[in-house]
Amino acid sequence: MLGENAVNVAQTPTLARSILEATGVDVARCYQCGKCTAGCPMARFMDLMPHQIMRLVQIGNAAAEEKLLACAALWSCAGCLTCTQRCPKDLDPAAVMDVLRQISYDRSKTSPEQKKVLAFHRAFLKTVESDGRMSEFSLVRRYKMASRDFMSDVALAPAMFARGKLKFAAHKSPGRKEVGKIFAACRKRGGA
Amino acid sequence: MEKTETITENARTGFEPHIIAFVCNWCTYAGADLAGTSRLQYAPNVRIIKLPCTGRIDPLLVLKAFQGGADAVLVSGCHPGDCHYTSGNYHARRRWSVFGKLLAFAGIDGRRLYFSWVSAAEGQKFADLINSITKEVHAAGPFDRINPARRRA
Amino acid sequence: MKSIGYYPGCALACSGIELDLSIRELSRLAEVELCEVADWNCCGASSAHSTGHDLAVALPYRVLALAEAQGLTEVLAPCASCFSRLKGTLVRLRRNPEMLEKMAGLTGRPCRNSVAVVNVLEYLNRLLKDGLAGKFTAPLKGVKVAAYYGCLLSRGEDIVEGDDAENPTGMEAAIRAAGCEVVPWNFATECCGGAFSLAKPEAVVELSAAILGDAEQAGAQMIVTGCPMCHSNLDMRQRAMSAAGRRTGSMPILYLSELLGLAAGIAPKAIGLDRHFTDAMSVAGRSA
Amino acid sequence: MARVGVFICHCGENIARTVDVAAAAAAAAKFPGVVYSVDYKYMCSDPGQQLIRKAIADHKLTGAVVAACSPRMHENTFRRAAAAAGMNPYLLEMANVREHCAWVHSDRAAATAKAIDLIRVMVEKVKRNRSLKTITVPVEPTAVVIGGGIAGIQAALDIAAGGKQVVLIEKSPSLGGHMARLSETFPTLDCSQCILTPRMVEAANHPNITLMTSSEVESVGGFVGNFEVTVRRKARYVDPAKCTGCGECWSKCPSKNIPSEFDAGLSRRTAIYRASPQAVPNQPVIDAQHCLMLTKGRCGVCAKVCPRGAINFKDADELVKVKAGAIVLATGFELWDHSAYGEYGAGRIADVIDGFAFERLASASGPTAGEIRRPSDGAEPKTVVFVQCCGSRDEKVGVKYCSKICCMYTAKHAMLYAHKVHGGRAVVFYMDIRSAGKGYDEFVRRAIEKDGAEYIRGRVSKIYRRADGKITVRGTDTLAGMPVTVEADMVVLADAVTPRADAQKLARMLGVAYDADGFFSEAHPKLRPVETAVAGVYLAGACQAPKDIPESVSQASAAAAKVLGLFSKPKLEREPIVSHVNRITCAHCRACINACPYKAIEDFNILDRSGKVLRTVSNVNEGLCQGCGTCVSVCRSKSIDLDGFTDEQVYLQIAALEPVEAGAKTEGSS
Repeated sequence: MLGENAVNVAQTPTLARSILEATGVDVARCYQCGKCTAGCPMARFMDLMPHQIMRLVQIGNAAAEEKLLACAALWSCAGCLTCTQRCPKDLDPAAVMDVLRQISYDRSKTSPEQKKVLAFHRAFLKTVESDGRMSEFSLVRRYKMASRDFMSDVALAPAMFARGKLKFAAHKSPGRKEVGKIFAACRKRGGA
Repeated sequence: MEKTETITENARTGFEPHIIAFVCNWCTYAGADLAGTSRLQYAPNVRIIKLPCTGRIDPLLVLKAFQGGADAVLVSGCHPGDCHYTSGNYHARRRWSVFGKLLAFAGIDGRRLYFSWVSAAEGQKFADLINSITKEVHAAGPFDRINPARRRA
Repeated sequence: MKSIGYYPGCALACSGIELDLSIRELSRLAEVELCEVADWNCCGASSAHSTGHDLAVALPYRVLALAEAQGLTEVLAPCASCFSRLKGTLVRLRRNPEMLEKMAGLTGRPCRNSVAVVNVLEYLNRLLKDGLAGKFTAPLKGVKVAAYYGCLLSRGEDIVEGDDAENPTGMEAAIRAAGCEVVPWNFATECCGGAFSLAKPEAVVELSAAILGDAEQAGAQMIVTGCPMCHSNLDMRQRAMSAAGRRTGSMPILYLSELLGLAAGIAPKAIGLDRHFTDAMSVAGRSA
Repeated sequence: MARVGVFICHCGENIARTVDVAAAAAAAAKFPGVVYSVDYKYMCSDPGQQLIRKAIADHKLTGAVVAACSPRMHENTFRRAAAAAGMNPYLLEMANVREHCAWVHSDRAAATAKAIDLIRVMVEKVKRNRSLKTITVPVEPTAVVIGGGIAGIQAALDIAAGGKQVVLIEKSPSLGGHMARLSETFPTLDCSQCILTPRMVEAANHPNITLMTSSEVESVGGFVGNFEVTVRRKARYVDPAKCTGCGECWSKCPSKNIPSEFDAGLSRRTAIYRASPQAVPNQPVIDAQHCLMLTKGRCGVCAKVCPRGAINFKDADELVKVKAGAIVLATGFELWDHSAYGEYGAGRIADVIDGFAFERLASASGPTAGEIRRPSDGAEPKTVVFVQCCGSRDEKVGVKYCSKICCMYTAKHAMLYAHKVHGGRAVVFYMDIRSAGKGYDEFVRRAIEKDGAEYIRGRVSKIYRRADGKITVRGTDTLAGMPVTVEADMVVLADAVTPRADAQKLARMLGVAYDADGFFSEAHPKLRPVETAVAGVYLAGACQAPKDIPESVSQASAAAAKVLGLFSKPKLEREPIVSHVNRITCAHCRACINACPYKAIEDFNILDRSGKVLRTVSNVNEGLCQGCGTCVSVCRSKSIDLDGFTDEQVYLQIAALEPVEAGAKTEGSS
């Protein structure tokens, strides 16, 4: 299935096509009822509403693409699937968000304001890549270095240590080297 | 297993099944019309012969069709109880129950004779029916028991 | 003695430790052996998912492959997030065999995709069906509970099976078995902000506060959940909620497995009740 | 020797696009017996028919095959043309190369080959057609109208006004259907009952109308002009001849807690009840499920108090046979059940109601005497949210089509609410406003601009009831691009319009087609909108598609006009397709007599001069024979045959289809 590599920058297909190939969702079928936006828990934190994202994919010109790939909304989607669950056209806006997010990431169009989320994901993946597993402490450490956001949640940390919910010792899997190889392999295929 | 072999063989010889459908004028013929007005696409292998009612369809017509080189025959009329002529299709069904033996005697594989009820409202059912029959006959291969002269491929 | 594969996942070693403890305790009580998937790796969670298709499949794939190689037929993934990643991958591979080969190549581990993945609700209901309820010695009589499913235990076609996505009931039998009362409320499947705990705490605080608020309005004394992400958002963030002026007071957030553990008379500390940020021990007091 | 002409129609592009008509014409020209073959753009057009008439004359044709659309479409057209040219109309046949070929195939070569086969088959048939004279049958000048809503009432009144008899069949105990439940009607806001009730009474009292309430169609036999409809008249347990509708019975009936269907469950009724005070006929019936006497065998209060002794607990269903020349279907619609929407409360929230419930609340004769009160606590709702497209245009959970009437009645609801609750807030969530119709858009604008309804474009995602009784509606304003949350006291869902659950059963009884959504199919979407493909069966109202009152009424009148047209002639011409017995070979085994569904075959004595019976044979009564041909296939001595479908003809049709590799015969004989 072509779609498994969401985007092939070599002959950049339209976003609608990439979405169709990656998820089987035909965005052209969206009739803009807005039920996705109506049910979206994160909508009030978004610069573009879910139904507007669907609309911009339909428009599909250069301006629309720029707007889409740089928008913060992509990084505000919690992936809760409420939109997908209730879409009267049986489309899958959540999956559309996933694909757009990956394209935005791969083409490095992600807006600076979203660096925090990106930083989180990067920190998370770095941790897994090196340790095979994720441990909150190394994650938080990496995240804070990357996001330069040192102050938030400092209050929580001690309490978490106290409750054994944060451990200094990184949580490593024996086969972490192998996991590292998987990361490398995926990177080669442009998938991650 | 054997089936799959014949399929591949037929793929080579480009065998196109020749299927004759005896349909009643009131239900199945109208159902086929509905398939048309709904633009439902189906295999072009079937040739319809219209009769007033399945009650008119004499077993001998079916034998004649096979003898005439049909690879399969479809007999289709109204649903039980919906017959335009109130009971024609019942008479038909009663006759067909004994007809099987006659077919076997004539050396015709009963599976090449299809029965179905398609009402005036069932355009989709008609299209699906024709497609599935064509597919099956494709797999089963040409029927040349009666007329060995007609070996294709 | 029965047995089932066990994939604790990363969270259960730290922030979700109570879930791990209570699951292990209940399994011991129900005489089910948990066979941990040796050398398991992180499922990638929403991070791999958000940034790379292949990686999002490859990481869970390796876990499934390991489990299969280990001779396991079923794997319990108590963390709702891990569950949806593993099950999602499994379903996807079932639909798309080329993907299976591709992954075998990518990870160097062949897999027939033969392992079934079980979530925490399915597992606990199974234990109850096999007679765990009979061992309940300390039911929490009359405690009003709001059953909270969140996203990952309610939505997702062919990932969460056999329950109504809009009005799920998968926890109710278990909660009643523990002697509690299930209160009807509106936010059972609302999102708590999920993985944004670090990156968008303001959103998490707002969404989680709304959930707590509705539970309170409905007269619930505690919220029961099955998801570590939901749990840490609802449990850890309550102080932040008050700070942000979103709500006052605190409401205990228990894992369903903790609730059952209490009903079974297991020592509160043994199931990690003392590790909560809200006063969960008070609940322990209620169990007779 | 046969001289057949073949006329192939392009049907504009419809046939020519997939079938190579020129090639087909060339091929047909080579068929044995074909002396003339031509293709033309529109065979049914006047020049097209002219072409046929001319060819018949010029080439002295003894038969003609028109390869075009389905015979259902234009057989009569072409047979009339043939007759005009002096050819017996039954010597012309049609090959269906549109519905059965061009429209269902895309491969041009295959489609062309099939078309040629279909033409060859009909050529073989037409060569053996006999000249026939049409048979005329008497028409029973009585119409059966199924459904007593506004459409059925209108059709019945118009037919009755035309001087013909009507039997009006209504399933429920009273006439009026849904319209009787409405408060006021758009776009004029005149009171529904004020305009409907007189019609109901008129229908009930009209000398030409026989009213059958609490009755359902059991089965339908026969054919146009001569249907036989069997009606089940359900037990009512009240003798209409004796009952005066005084009301003693229902005022005393002890089982009082049955949700009223008429009031959409907003009020309670007794077990012996009238649908409403305006019910027609204005006599009660007993609801057997809830009557203590009929369920538990004790009570009988109504019988005791009835001054006329009209109560009869022994009453039972009876089957009534009705002879009719035509049938009008007016079975109407029902509302989609919104409990399928879990996100809208799965139908479990008392103050989330459907449109009919709101109509009853707004109706002066309703349970609240026209005051808007919410069901849960009878409080006056200060904020009401109206949700359009509930189930409509939702291919996942609901129906894929637009229910058409909701935009208008929702605007009406918002308006009525504004008029009744001053300072009340009406919020309408809509996807599109479809208000095409005389005075319709002005009406919607009035609701917005004069009566201050807040229209918000966007679909609602979640509706839930908070512990404090407020109902939270989570929607969106797609135009402003933001989510919207409204705290409401009551919510009205504009549920989709769907066909009656039992409509398809009725359709199958009649052989009437219905579409994927279950609505009855008209014979032609544009040119025959009130007829069905079954001769003598017509459509009126929402059983064909969602319709508002004006549309239902106009279609009903159109159907009535069709019925009166059919009844305008005492006799009906019928295809003379009947069987004939060969008296010389008939062995009188009586197989045909036993098989004939119409008792159309009788004994016939062949006498000598002295009047002595020589032999007895079978004989077909042409008046009764419907031409099904069952007799032909049961005849052991092949002594009986059916016009147009003789054994010889069918055998030749089959032979005409022999694959070329084998059928050297077909080519050879040319």
